Amino acid sequence: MFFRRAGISHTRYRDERQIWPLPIDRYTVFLIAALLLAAPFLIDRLYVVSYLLPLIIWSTAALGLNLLMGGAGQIHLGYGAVIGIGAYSSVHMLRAGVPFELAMIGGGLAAAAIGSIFGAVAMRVKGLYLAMATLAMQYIVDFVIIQFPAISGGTQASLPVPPTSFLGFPVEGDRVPYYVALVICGIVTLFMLNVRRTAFGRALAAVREKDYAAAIIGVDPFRFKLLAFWVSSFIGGLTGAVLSVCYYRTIAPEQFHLDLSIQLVAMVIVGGLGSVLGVFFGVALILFAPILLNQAVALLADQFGMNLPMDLRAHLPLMLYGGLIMGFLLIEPLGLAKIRNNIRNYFLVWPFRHSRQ
Amino acid sequence: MDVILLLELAVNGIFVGLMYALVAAGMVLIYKTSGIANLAQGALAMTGAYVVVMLASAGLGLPIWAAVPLAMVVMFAVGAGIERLALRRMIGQPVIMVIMLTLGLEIFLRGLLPGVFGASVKRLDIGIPNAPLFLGELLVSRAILIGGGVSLALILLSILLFNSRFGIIMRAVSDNQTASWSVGIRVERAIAVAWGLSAAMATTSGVLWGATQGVDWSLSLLLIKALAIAILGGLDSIVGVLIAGVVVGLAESMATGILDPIVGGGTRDVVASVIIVVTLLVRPHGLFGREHIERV
Amino acid sequence: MALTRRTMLTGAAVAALASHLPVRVAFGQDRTVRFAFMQDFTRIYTFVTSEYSQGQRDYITLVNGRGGVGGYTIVADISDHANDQPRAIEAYERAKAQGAVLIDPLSTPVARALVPRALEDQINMITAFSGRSDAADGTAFPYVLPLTPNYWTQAGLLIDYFKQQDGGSLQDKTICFVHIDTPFGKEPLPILEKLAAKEGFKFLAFPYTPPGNDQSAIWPQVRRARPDWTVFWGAAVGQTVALTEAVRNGLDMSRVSSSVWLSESDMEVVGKDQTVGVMKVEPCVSGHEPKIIQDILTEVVAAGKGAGPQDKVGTSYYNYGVMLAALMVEGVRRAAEIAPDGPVTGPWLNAGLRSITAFDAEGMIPPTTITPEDHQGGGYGRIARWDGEKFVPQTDWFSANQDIVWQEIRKYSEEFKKNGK
Amino acid sequence: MALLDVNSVEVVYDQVSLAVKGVSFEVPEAGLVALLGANGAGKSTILKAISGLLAPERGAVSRGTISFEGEDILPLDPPSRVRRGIVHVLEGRKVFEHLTPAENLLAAATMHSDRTMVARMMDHMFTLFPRLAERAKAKAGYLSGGEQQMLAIARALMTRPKLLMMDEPSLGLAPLLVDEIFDIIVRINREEQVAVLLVEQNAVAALDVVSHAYLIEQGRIVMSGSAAELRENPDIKEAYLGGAGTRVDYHAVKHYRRRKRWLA
Repeated sequence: MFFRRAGISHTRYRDERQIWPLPIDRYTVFLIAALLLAAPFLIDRLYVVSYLLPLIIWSTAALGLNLLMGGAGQIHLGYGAVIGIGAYSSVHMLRAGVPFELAMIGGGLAAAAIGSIFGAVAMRVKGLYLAMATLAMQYIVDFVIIQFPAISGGTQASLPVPPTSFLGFPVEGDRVPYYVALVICGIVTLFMLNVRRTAFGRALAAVREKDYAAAIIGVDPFRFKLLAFWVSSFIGGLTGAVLSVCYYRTIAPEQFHLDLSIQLVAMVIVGGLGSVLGVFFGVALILFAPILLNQAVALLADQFGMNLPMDLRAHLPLMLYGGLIMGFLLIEPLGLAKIRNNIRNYFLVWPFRHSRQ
Repeated sequence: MDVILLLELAVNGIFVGLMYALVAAGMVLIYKTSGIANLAQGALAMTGAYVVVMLASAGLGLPIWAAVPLAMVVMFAVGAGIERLALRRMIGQPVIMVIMLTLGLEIFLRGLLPGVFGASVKRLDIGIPNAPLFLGELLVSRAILIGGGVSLALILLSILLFNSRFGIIMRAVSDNQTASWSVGIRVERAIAVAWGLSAAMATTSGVLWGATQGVDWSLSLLLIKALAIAILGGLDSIVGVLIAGVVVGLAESMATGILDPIVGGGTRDVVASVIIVVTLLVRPHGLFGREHIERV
Repeated sequence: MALTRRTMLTGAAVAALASHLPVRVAFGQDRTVRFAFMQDFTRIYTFVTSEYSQGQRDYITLVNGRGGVGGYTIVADISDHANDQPRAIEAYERAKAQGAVLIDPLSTPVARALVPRALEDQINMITAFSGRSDAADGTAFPYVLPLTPNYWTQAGLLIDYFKQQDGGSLQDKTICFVHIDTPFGKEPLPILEKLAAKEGFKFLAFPYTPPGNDQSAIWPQVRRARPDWTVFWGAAVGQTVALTEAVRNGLDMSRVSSSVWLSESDMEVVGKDQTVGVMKVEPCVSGHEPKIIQDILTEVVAAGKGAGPQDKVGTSYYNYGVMLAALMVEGVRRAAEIAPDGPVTGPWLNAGLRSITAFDAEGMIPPTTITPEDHQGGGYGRIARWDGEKFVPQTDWFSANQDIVWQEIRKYSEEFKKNGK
Repeated sequence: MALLDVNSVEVVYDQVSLAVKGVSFEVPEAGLVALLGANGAGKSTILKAISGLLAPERGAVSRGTISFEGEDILPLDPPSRVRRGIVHVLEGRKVFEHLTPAENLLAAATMHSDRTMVARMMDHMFTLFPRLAERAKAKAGYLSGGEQQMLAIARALMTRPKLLMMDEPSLGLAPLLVDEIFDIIVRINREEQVAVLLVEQNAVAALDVVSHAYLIEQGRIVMSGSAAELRENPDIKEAYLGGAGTRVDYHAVKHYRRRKRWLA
């Protein structure tokens, strides 16, 4: 049943550099795309609305963050704030009557502008110090949103999203928001898959590996880091718009706090830095493990009549969740994408495990 | 704005800053040996405080002067055990993955302790009276004074530790683990000791903070402030942490006193953030962090 | 991009199966009413949730043990949303799919985020002591029901009590308000400012940064302002630290108060004897005296069906849980009176909840009347003081400053009506 | 009995790729032996297998034995191997950059509890390498390449080894310095009776000092012999020693192929 790479030998560089060099991969991608498109008609709305939709939106955001973290090697602990800027700018534009398509771009641009200002400031520092500088961005943006009622929406600090439409379809109910998010996610995914094959992607890789070495070969690290901040913040802002319109429908400052930033960083790392596919795995794990573990524990406790103390029963999923993150990293410290690759490579060369040199 | 108030805020700020610095010093201890930022430091403080509560009031009923040292011993073992069971297998792996592992540990501990010992806030009485203490017109809080003093003493002790022969080994390990192995340094043991000491220090912080706010999961939130102070100080410098702690404590206290009434909002975290960003712009490796030596 | 065809096929099969999992429970088959108690057991609200939930479940066990209400039995689904929005939305959608007609998120951010969904899906959302204060206006928020005095009312009650204590006038007095710097903490500000203008007292607000574990720079300022009254407004550690700092700064405890968020466990943490005199707003009777609590002790706890440790029965937050569960069950009773055969839907229960009249839970809560206009139930509460062992009521149930509160409620609900839909 | 005996060792990275394929060789007591070979031939991997430093790079010895003084050392962790007397000077020096030279030396003396002896050994190192004494206060990261190499050797000697393994000591150094380093290696070998296992690409320098050498190519030993024999081998001459004096007949295809194999 499994497939081999046997018989595929590339004769041109173009073939080798294809995104999906194996036909089976291409077919699988088409199949998954088709399944995602048909999902609202195939599966229960509960799974579309509260699993697939957040998976798609969070993946879009995590892809944007991965451009910065995996692509350019810049850690960012304020990505939640970037998404928040996008969300608040686009919702305010919508409330002012701007069409959603434009408000989405506007949110992206606002996030990109503010995000790259912070990026420029943070450019002097590296590694954990950069993490701290971006964390400071998170605090400053949080502060501004909370302290200015004009932004946060008054004493109630919640801003309802007015009804709107996307390319003529009213964004309401279960299906249209899903498709809007899917389209945006698809575009961002294709962009991320291709970016590594462009001069921009290669320049980023050079900057990531050693920025002063990159400078020597004529890649301006400052320019490309800034560009990476810009693009990544733009994607973040775009996601913020999608997130508020298609998923939250009412936005509040808590939705864009440090928790979101840490969650996204965790998704990218657990998935595998720099891996597009890994992002989806990471998002699925971090987003759904707590929910599913909760249901599993509740189910087990009910089915088998385990009389656990309430506190233990409530906290058991949290323990399992932490254990799961640790477990995956202990099994494969390079992330979920690497686990998949290991298994895939194992099958690709099976049963000649030492054949590839 | 009267002088007494400013003075009071300054004294409070400095001592609270010292208490934060103690949490940060535990992070530095681990960073200095293994080069990773331990995101479970706050959770370790929480764990330590839970252990003290269990040994003292709620559990075995030991007197507090016996419970705290005993808890520190227990936590030393816990810290070393964490290194043995989890971190050791990650040696040589990308740093960011190891940091992520500590975040997993943080989540795990935050589930384990409240799950097993109960989520409700627990009282931790270390016998410091709350009654106000006036020095002239100046009011200082005994708890903060004692907490800051204990923190200062422990931080000074760890500075001494780093200048000993064991300190040289720890620094060598943080510099290059493979090279340390190659000359016979027991890297794992050094890191395990660092984790143990760090967990014991975290216990002290957990007790000092838990005595004021009570013991529950929220003690793990100390992490964020500790991380900020550790990075401002330079991540691998205990002296840096000491100074950064005082600077941040002072600035936050002053901001609360002076800026809050003007702005009408809690400026504490923002002011601290701005200080950190500005400092990092001037000194990209924190106040006392070592530079990255780059040779092509 | 799946690993192999086999896993792909398995995956597809699993997905197909999963999509047919019995998430939907057929409506109206058996006579049950489904409540979804999706609450935060593991994050911000840990200080209250386990006791609150215990109270709710014990009361529902009591009711079901007596054969239900109006011919219906209550099913309560407990889940943990950890104050996290995606998890809360998942829990909400699951509850909706399972046919729940009422949700109780017990979290301000979650309640606020779920408002559009609850209104659209016509599911009754209980936002007791949380959520939007302006949801008291039933015309704007038909399916959002606080059922309890909101924060504006609580602030109004406190100021009125201070006024009574100071001989009917607060002219030239100083009132300090120490609050957590979040939307929840800032909420009473407009009411307090209005009352300051009306009553002529000097009003000073001191925000502290969440979570409030360090307030050492706040309270010296409060002490120096020489307040006649001090109100501290927060939750969890913010409350215990505020109390500790108040003690350390030598404030007169009998002139310090908080909202409904103060419990025996906070006193335990700070030191029971050090906080004698501190006040709180009480929305219901605490302790073991109410008849309902006695019934729970004999019929539920003694029968071994209690949902948690027995020593928690009768704590403030436990009784809040019982109070809310009693109001919800009363809603079911009224609904069953109006339409005995259902069908059990959101609007069915909504009609019941909005016709609760002078319900006092056998003396446990102030007589509460919910109308389609007023979801707050009249805004009754009382002030209680800590005597070292328990909270002792200082007043009878009373309501105060509702005119100003309602001005504010209308102001925001009008705005919501205009922009929200 | 040889001091070090490596017997058909195989090394696998990531549990998939085989980097060393059945290598056997030995180092006699106080001997001076070189492993020669091109980049990526697997020489460094062999050294790491002996010192136990494969694990951090996700490598493992999957087959074969390594014994030191007759004892199987594969089950031991790296620090225990150092305590047995094997020390490994890593490729690219790898001094502790943020420590001073003196601290570098001290850090390598963890196995000696006798403090006066440690102090004596440090003095000895500073006399052996006077340049280090001059820069004792600087951070090691700021030393020049040659000084760092000396520090790395001195640091290794602080462990009192019986076998000193050196990975590319001449890498990136000026020819004069290379000579100096090799002189030191010879002196250590003669005066202190420390066996040396040298890994080099610079075959000219290496074959001048060693007594015996092995040629490694793509993870296999393809030739071995005394230094003199190897120096005279026409293929070695052609490939590594600059082809001095011999003219190669390119029509001799067999010969060419054999030569090609090493160059690959």
